[in-house]
Amino acid sequence: MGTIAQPVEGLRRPNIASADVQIPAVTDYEQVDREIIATLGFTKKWLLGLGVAVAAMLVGASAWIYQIYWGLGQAGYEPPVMWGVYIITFVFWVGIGHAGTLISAILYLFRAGFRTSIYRAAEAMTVFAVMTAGLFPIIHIGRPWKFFWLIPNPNWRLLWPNFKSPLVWDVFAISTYLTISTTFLYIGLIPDFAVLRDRETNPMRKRIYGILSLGWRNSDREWRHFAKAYLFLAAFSTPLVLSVHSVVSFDFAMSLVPGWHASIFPPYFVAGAIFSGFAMVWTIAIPMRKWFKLEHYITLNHLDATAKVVLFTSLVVGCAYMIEFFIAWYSGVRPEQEFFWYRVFGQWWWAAWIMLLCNMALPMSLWSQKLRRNPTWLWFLSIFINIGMWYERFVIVVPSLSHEFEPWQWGSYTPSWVDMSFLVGSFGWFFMWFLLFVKQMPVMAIMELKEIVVPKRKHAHDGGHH
Amino acid sequence: MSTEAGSGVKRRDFLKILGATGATTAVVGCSSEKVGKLIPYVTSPDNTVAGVSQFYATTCKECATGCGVLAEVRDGRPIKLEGNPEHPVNRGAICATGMSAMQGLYNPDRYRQPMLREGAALSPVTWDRALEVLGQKLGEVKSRGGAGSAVFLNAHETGSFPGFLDQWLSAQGMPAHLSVDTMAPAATISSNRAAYGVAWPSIDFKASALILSFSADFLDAWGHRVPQQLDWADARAQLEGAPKLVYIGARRSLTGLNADQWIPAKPGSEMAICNAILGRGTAAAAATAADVSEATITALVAAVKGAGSKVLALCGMNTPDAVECGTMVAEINKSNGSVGTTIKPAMAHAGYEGIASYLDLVDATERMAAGSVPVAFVRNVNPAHSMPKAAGFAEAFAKVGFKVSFSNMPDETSELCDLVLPDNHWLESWGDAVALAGERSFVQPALEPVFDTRSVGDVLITAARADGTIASRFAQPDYRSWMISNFAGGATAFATALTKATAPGSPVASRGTRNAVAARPATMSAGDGNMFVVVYPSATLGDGAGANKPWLQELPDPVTKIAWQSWVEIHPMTAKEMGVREGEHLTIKTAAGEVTAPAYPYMGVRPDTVAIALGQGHTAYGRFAMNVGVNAYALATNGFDSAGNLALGALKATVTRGEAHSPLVTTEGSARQHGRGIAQAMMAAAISAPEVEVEHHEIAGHVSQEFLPGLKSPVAADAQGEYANPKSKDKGMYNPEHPTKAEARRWAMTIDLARCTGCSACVTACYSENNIPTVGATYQGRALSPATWDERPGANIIKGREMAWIRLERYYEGNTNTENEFSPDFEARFVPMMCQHCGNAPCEPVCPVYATYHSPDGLNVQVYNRCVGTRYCSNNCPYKVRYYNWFGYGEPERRQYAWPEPMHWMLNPDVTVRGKGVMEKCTFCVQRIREGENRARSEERELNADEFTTACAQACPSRAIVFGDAADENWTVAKLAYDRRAYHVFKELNTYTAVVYLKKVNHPAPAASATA
Amino acid sequence: MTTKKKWTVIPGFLALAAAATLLSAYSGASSSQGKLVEQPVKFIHAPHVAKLGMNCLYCHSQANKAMDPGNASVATCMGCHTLVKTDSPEIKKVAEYWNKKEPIPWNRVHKVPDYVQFPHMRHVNAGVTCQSCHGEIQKQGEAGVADGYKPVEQYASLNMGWCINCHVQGYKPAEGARLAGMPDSVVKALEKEPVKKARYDCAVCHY
Amino acid sequence: MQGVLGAFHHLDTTVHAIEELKKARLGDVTVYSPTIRHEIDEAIDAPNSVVRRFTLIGGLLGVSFGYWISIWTGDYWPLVTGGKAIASWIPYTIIGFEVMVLVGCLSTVAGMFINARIPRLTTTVGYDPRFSGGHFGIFVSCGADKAPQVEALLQKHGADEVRREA
Repeated sequence: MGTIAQPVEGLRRPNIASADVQIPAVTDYEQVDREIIATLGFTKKWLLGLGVAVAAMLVGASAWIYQIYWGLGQAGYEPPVMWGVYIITFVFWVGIGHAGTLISAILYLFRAGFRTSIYRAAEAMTVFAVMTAGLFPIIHIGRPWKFFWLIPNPNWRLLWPNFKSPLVWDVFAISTYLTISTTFLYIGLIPDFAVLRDRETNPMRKRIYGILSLGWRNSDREWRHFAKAYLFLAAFSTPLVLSVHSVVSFDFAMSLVPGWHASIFPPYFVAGAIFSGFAMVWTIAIPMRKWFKLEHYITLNHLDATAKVVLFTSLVVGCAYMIEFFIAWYSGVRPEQEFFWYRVFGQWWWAAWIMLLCNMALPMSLWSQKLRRNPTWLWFLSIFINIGMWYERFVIVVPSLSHEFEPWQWGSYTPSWVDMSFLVGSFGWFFMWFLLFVKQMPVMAIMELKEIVVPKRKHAHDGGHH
Repeated sequence: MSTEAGSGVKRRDFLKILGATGATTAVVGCSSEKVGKLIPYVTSPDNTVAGVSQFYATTCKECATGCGVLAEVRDGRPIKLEGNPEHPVNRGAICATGMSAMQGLYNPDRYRQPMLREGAALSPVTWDRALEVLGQKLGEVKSRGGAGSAVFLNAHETGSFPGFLDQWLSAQGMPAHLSVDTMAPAATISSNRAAYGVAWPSIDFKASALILSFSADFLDAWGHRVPQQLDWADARAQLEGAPKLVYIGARRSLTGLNADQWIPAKPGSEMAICNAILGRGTAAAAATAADVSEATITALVAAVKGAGSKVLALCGMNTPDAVECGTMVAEINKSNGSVGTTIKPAMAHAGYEGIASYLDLVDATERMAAGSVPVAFVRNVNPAHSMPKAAGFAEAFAKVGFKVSFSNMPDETSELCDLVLPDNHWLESWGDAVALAGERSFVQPALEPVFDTRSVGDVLITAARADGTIASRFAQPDYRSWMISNFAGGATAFATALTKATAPGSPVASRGTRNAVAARPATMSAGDGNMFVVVYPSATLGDGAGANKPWLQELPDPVTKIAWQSWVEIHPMTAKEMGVREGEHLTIKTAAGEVTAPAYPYMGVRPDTVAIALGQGHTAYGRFAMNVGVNAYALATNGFDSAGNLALGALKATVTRGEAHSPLVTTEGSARQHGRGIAQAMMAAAISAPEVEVEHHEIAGHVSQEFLPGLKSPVAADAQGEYANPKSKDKGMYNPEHPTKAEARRWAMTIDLARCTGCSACVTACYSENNIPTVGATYQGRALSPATWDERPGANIIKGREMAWIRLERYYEGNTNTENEFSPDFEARFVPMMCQHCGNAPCEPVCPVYATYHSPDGLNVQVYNRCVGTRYCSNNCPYKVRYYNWFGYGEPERRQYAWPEPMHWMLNPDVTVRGKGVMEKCTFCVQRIREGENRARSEERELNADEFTTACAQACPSRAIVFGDAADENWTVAKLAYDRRAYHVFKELNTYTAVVYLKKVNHPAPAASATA
Repeated sequence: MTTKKKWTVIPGFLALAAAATLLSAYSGASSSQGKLVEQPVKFIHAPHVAKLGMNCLYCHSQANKAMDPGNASVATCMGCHTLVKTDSPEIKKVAEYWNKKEPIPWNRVHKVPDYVQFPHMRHVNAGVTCQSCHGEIQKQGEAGVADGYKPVEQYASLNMGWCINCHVQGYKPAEGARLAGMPDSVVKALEKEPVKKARYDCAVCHY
Repeated sequence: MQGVLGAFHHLDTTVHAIEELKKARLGDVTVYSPTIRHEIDEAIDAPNSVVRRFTLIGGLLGVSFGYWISIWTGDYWPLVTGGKAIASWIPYTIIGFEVMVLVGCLSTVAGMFINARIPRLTTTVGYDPRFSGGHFGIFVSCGADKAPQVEALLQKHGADEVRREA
């Protein structure tokens, strides 16, 4: 894995191109163990946060029971807007769920060193975001107790799902993605569980970590196969990440709806997903590095590198927005033209402009290195981007459906209190899992941090044969 | 029908346990584990087969027209009404009001037993007690000598009953009854009598070349709607030779929207226009009076002259001068020589014979107010609602000594009564009607009474027989025997006649004491105000009788597309001047009273006029009618014309802007087509032109193959993918060689927009056939918070959640600058839109569970029990014809249940009732296809061409909808699909629809001047 | 170490779970097949059908003309049983219903869900024997009404897959005849008959 | 399992010890390290991991299963939707791909588990908790006869601690 490069001395604010972002303040293996394990203790603030998250989750859970009893009419659906907040929030969370595997797999293949200290948190975020997202298709369907019909299962009706439907592709893509990202997260955690097992003094917790570590011994044989498996998992996950949001975009792109039926959707969605995923990484990692006193692990250099990814994906997304408008004009198709006019000047003009402001305009601040290295600004920007990306999905879903081919059936849409309960509940659900995670499992990959820490040598400049 | 009469088992209890075909309340999601009882008959009835429909011919009593209907009876209860094809009046067609009689029959709020006033409230009593009270009170009245002042208000009907009633009344020493029909076009009838000598001469649209309608809304609520519409559609189907219609009136009604030209004459100026036409006045004077251009009047005069004896002038006004004006309009016919050609007094319609005038009613009210009426009877008449408030009926009625109601619904009037003896619904009754002179139609019960009600005839006979002094005058024990005793040929002939529904002959005549009250001079003070107000009967609800039927409440008004609400039509220009936007409340204040309702900007009213429909604003009349809208009768003064008819028209009013805002309960999205070619039209002259004119519309796209119906078409080939290729190996039922031969058919539909008037009867037919829930009742809304429910009427429709599988889209053409100028020159196009059963259906491949797919016979199938409710299909449907069960409308235990007991009795057992969370849509009445196939198979034959049709096509009073097998050239639809006017909606999307529209045919404005 | 063997348990468990799923899916375990319901009257088909040779349509008179097969009215029973076996306790029960003019509240045995439209007449008229779906109903109650009485049993699973199997693969006339207890010669003759296939798209039964 | 365990605190000494042990052929050598170090990999010079074969086979199985299930189920009960072919291989590629990734990844993990001999129930023999912290470790599986030799070698290279395992 990563080579050891030395930062150029005397350069006060290095321009971090991408690759090797160092953690010079960390000097030995024991320090890594000590500082990461230190994050695991329960605190009152954490408990309070967990309480808030669980309460929010319960708001969503009770809304769900209510909705299942009465029917989806309690949500704000207003035909022809047959998809609403649930699908918007679904796509939002799937998008969030893209950063983790991107960082852990794609940046791994690209040998981007800045991934090391953020990838574990991002990966956990991915798993929980996909878990959140995965609920929404079930929440959104009319008969959620029949959800398993979308999964090919042998049954006495001899019935199978329709593999031509983008929703079945979704089921495959999301469930594969959830399985693989969970596996990937867990595989990476095995050596760290071994560390925790070996450092833990509480016998109960020691036993649990022992089981979770699967008897990992850090032997050469284990490392050899581990490294290979990790590489191949990364190699498989890379196209998977790109495919998942492409498949989600097919839900829209495969339909006839003006505003949806566009071949640009897969790359546009993938870029948007990475964009929003990185924003969510900031939302989580910036407070985390402060509260957990991990500023020397997630350094400003790390943030700078991630900011460049965000800047790039913002440009891609902005470009996609513009191309959509251009194609609508260029196609000469009147329903398309009318729709895109409606998108920015119609009933939901404000949503479109929130989207353009948050996703296109504000990230341009990242051209400034000063702002790239300002955690406070990045954190606020991440909130704006999260809002902007939610509205991007709103702009895609709602105005398009309300303004389709048949003018007689043009309509409106207002989310109800039930929709909003689910939105609140989804954040509660997500943060509940994340908060539980950060206090049970290392938020940074101990084993990989050790990889970039300079190992102890008895004789300096003598690393075996080198 | 009567197998277990007297068996001790109440019919409804019996039906509850009849498990044999109990699929009626089938809800998707029920498990097969619920095993019920299997209850056989005690004795099998002779001619019924459980689960197979029987049809009973009877006669619709919902209005005076007297259409023949067939009650489809399944396992002892009617489930649907259809037009009787053998009946000379309606020839198989039926209107929405007629079909909705089912909901009057099964209305959950009907009186379930007799009621007697005890203190302030009516409380249930037994029939014995009720009859005892009746006898006692009648005795009291007679002993005091008050019988001569009794008043009997009976809902107008023809046939034997009025005669019977008068016999009974005379036996009691009471004056003849008043036959009340507030919906009858009274002024027209009066002027017809004066001009032609009959109440309603027959109108021959086909023989006409130019029709002048002075607010004669023959397609809305004026006259005999169904036969008029049939004739009108047939006449218009002549295309190039079709009659042109000029509509003259301040508001463009549905009839006006079907007209080729609208002359928006100022209210009260019609006489001036007639004068100009008749040469008694100048065009300039008429133009000034009517506030239209002189050139238009000149052109109109010329057009009338040019049309000669092919002119048909109709007057449907209700202004104080309506009778005079109607007489002048008749003179136009006379002077053009068209009496006998286009208007035929010799073939009169008898439906309006014997109606009491408004003045009769006023006189009765005045006598009641004076306290001189000791006893009053009402039967299905509701003057407390359907009379101008200014007439003071309710207050006067309260002064009557004893008030008896025979009404079967608790309405505003019967709620004031002391004794309620609920009559059977006409579907539970014996009776007859006369629509065409010399032709009797019969009313026969289609089921045992749903509730503990009794036929009014039986009750009256029982009451009379209980009175020793007059018992001898009633030899027969019940009304049916009385009818038979008066029927030539007796019981055998009567039974034969029933199977035919009609028989020649006349019923017992009533005493003919109409217009008994001495004529009074016409009175009506128009009042003053800045605007005219047009108060018109709703095309769906009438003046209120329809309001208790959710189908009619849910059926959007054909013009404004508003349901479950009252609204004020105001010209967009006026609205802009007043700063009023759609839904903002307007208060109309006349000399008589005021109402407040949300504004509906409508370019079809004059800028100096507002219009409001009657029918809503009930304070009683059941859960579906109450708390909906306002009663526009509050605006009417107690004025009448020279023949003593209520004058509603040409009122002046002050219109002010209110503070509140109510969203309109409308199904309308955009009323403009945005160039998308949904409703296409062509000029009549272009039909015989060598090249069919192509209307330009702007969905770019490449149509890869032109439509050809049947198996020769790429529709079928595309729909059936690779399997249409006979060389492919066995691919099951999509293989033409498959033994079922399913693939040989292609069900298809044509809709002729030149015929369609937008009346919306198809919509209600579909509700009735397919168990479509109504969703607009006040109890059906959603929760606005965990504690409060949205109880606005039509709350679901405000959210666009109406369920109508077929909807009537009404698009406007022309006249886009309505906010700034008034122009009468705009066109309305009506398009019935339902599932197009696309060959390449965009909805199908997106469904993850195959809940929608293409059947080998060309249907786009929706499988409710497979649907999980992702709603993707609806998103991907360009026609937006898929409807979703947002609530458990079909689940009795849910608040939003659409068929409160006993309304679920009318559910069609052949169609699954959908549970919540399931998508549904037009099925092309697949249950009828299967029924036809099963019948043909049982009889070991192939389906005959045009053997059956869909519910919408069956009902259509314009005969615009034709359904059938496009792959078999013997079916009519196969021929029509080749028509030159045929087109597909959005064919650029390559959907290969199975619904083929035939373009509307437009005619140049008949009275258009070169300079206008 | 024995770990090598121990972890082979995991795939073993997975295989077991998969097998259980398949078994439950296809064994018909989820249906009500074989259901027996106590009836108000212990009716026995055997003497009526096997002994007297009564046609099924005598009691289920609509089976060849309607969706629903119909069931004998009490009057139909009493047509014979005013004379025949009047002293049997079960017949006395029937007579009691007849005297009260009440229908016999049979418990339903064969039932498809309400969203399934099952036309009996199409099947009967196509020559599908009753026994093909209802089993050897002619033998029901052979043991009499005393000990060993067996009421009508749900013969087939009535699962959708069961319906579909016949629609796709086709009905074998010989097999139906065999179940109906027809003579071997008839069964043999029918073996040459082609199988009868039917439509199997959803809208044949679901609408 | 018998053998000798040595704990090292320095990478370079560990590497030297491994190299010498390999030359000495005193028994099977197991090296523990808190993280992956290429220096150790090179010293051990083990053959390439066979996990990649699991990946390949799993991926191929997955992609075939994905195509097969979608084609077979479509053909098993052919219902035409939207005029599309029953076996539409283009959209089925998505299914094929996703199942390939799923099965490929899971079999990679399985391959790793099988080859790395996890999960194992005990870590006690020949292991020390320090090896997951800051220490490197070398375990030589040998009988009591060769143990002193091994001990000497490990101590020579500066092991922090050397102990015998029984």
